[in-house]
Amino acid sequence: MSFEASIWYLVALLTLGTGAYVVFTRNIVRAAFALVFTFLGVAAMYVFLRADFLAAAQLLIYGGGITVLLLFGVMLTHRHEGMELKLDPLKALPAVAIAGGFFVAIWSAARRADWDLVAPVEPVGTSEAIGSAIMTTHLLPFEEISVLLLVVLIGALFVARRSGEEEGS
Amino acid sequence: MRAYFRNIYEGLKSAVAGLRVTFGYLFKKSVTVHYPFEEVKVANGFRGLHHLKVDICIACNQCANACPVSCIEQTFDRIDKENVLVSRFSIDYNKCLFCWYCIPVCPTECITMGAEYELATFDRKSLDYDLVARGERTAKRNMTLFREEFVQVIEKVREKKPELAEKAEGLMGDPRVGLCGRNPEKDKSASSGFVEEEADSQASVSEEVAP
Amino acid sequence: MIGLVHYLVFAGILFCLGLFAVLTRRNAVTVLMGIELMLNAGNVNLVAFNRFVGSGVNGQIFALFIIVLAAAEAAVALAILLNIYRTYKHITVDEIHLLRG
Amino acid sequence: MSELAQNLTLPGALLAGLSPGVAAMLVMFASCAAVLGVVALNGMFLVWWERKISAHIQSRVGPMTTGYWHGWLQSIADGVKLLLKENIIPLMADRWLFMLAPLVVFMSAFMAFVPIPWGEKLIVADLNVGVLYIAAITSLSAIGVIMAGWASNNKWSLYGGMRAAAQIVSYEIPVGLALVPALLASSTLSMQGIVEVQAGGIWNWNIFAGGPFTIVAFGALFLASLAEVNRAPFDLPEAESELVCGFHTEYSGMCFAFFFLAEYSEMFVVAVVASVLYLGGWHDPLGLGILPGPVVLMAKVLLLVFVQMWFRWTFPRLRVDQLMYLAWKVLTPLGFINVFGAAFWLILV
Repeated sequence: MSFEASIWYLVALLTLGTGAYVVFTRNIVRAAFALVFTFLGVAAMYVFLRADFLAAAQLLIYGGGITVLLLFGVMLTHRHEGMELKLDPLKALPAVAIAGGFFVAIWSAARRADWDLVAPVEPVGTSEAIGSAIMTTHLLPFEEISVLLLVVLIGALFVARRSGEEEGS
Repeated sequence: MRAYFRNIYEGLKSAVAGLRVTFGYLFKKSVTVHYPFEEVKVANGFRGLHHLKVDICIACNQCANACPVSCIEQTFDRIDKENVLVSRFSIDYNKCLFCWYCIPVCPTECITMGAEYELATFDRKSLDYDLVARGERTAKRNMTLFREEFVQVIEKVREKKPELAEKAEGLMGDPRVGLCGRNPEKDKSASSGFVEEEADSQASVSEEVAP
Repeated sequence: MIGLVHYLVFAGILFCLGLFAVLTRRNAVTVLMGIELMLNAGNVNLVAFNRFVGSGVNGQIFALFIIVLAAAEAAVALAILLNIYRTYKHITVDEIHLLRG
Repeated sequence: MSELAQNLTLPGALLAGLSPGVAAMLVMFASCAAVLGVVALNGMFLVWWERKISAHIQSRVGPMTTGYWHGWLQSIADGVKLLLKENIIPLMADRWLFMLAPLVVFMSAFMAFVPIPWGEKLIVADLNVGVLYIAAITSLSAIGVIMAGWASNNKWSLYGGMRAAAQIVSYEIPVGLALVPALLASSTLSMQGIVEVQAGGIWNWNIFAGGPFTIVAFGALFLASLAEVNRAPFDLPEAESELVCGFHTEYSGMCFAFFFLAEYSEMFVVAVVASVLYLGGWHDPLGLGILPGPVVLMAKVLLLVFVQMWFRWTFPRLRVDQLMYLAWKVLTPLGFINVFGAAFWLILV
């Protein structure tokens, strides 16, 4: 096994392990913290896939942004009851069946399919290519996403504010 | 809108003013001294530890009466009609608040306040000073406790500032100073050397700590 | 050598973990976490296909858009959750079935 | 990952006889050790320096005894003390998260040192997205801070952690906007590339590339990054007068030392980012190239760090609402103006 492959397996194991911890732990705050490491592992996957810009974006948005948001969500919505999570055994069995079946389907498909593989090229950095693609071929979705973000910003602020503040200052 | 820009302008202006002030202080001479190595000059009229001129004390007990916290105790033997021998004049510095009330009431002006201010000890009992016999015991004991540290400190300073080290070494023998005793008049033997007296003073320590 | 199938299996496991969380968890924030896991798995797939099958950076741009959308989705979802919490004092998804504010 | 430590100079003879995998691993460990050494030395030096500066601003002398000259070994003595101290974990704390939090904070500070260009060939890894990487990695410290605040099971710590998270997340926007003018001027995200663009004297530095806009952007970057690393006057997460010590109230011994080291490393990193993006990195002001790169970079960085410390010992702490006002109503609009202004300036002038 080459050096990179062994590192890959290590990262994959860590990512999936923390991901499983997110899913199976009973402590919701720990789940949120474990999610950070899952996101970091996925960012490392992007590094392995030579998508460096995407890895940095993943770190910035998921690691620094979304998890902080989730933690705020956890801490703002768990004042009265505890941080314990309950797992419903009645629901767990069908869920295991569904998720397991889905995984087997994905796995067999991934094994059997005849992928039209091309030899991976080593890019010298994807940020320039991504930048020019966003500004040319993908300009419309880019603009739409920026409008969407603005709408989301205002909408989230509107939804999340306390109802008492409508009349007040 | 105007207030907004005015606010920013004021903020920047005051920030620059503040930065200028602190930058000026950066190069001014420091006002603190390097305490264990440099002596702090006390102000005129500083209320430090008391001094007692035993030979003129008449044991009238007025200072003890004036004391708001009752920290003064006197014991004396009457020799004849005119003379008393003050055998013990104790001030408990656990209680004393350095209010100076004992000084003006003294009819013979035998009690005054000096410039010594280093009171820290390891044992609260040693703060109960006997002004008559003060000095010898405390001096020797504290010296044994602190001597090693003191010597180390001096050795460290010697490399850099020999004159300071020499001064400190001179002071080390002086019972008035620093970590040692407080009586300038008494006990010249304490300044002669420490090694010979170590065993002796060790004994006095254990004796004193035992209730 | 790590190939495409490795990434696909990795993403599949991650996706199924997320799916399991969405199906079993009753706490809304945890459901959100499961959704984030699934979106990440999808992103890994897109980028892996971009490297091993396609060319250019189209897959990465899709993944980038998904990341941005996930951020937007998380913000809105948490705002809604906060509002729900103020109304119901809990965020158990099974018991929120009344459409009144 | 594979390009990590490509440019790190290691004896070639050491690597010649080894297989590529082992060699890559060795190089990786060596560069990690080098970065760790830089982080530790830098932290110790900055702690001593801050103590001396604060002392002189307040007309004191600061540490004087340890070491022979102005107590310069004081940090080592403190470090040894912290290493030997007992590491106390509160009874009701979440043990695992409590132990993990300082590591997360320290790792985020430590990993930010990787793409710092010290000289022409002296860089651990010249990442293509260096600036973005540093911005992303430093924002991860928010996670560690919340983790510390929550795991301590102490209300002051939790307040500190939440404040830190809110502060770091809001100040990421002004910081990002203040980075953009320099990136526009140098049209690359790689730290080394940005430095190379600014070769040849002070007039080629990015701070003058966009006229007034880049100068203002530099100031905004400095202020906003001060807030992002929780330094005074924006040190609300550890406000001593309100929150005891904020998120690291319950920490002692080596765990506390990690927070301490991380704070000083982050100060250093933001100063490096400012000097690489706007002040020409390892190029000297006259463009002579006589001085070695690390010396020039260190001079610039230490100047900026000095200004940070000077700020800390000059200004009182802001209130939370003032902090948010500054971020959202002053620095963010200013950032947009700077981005557009610098873009037009670069096209037209």
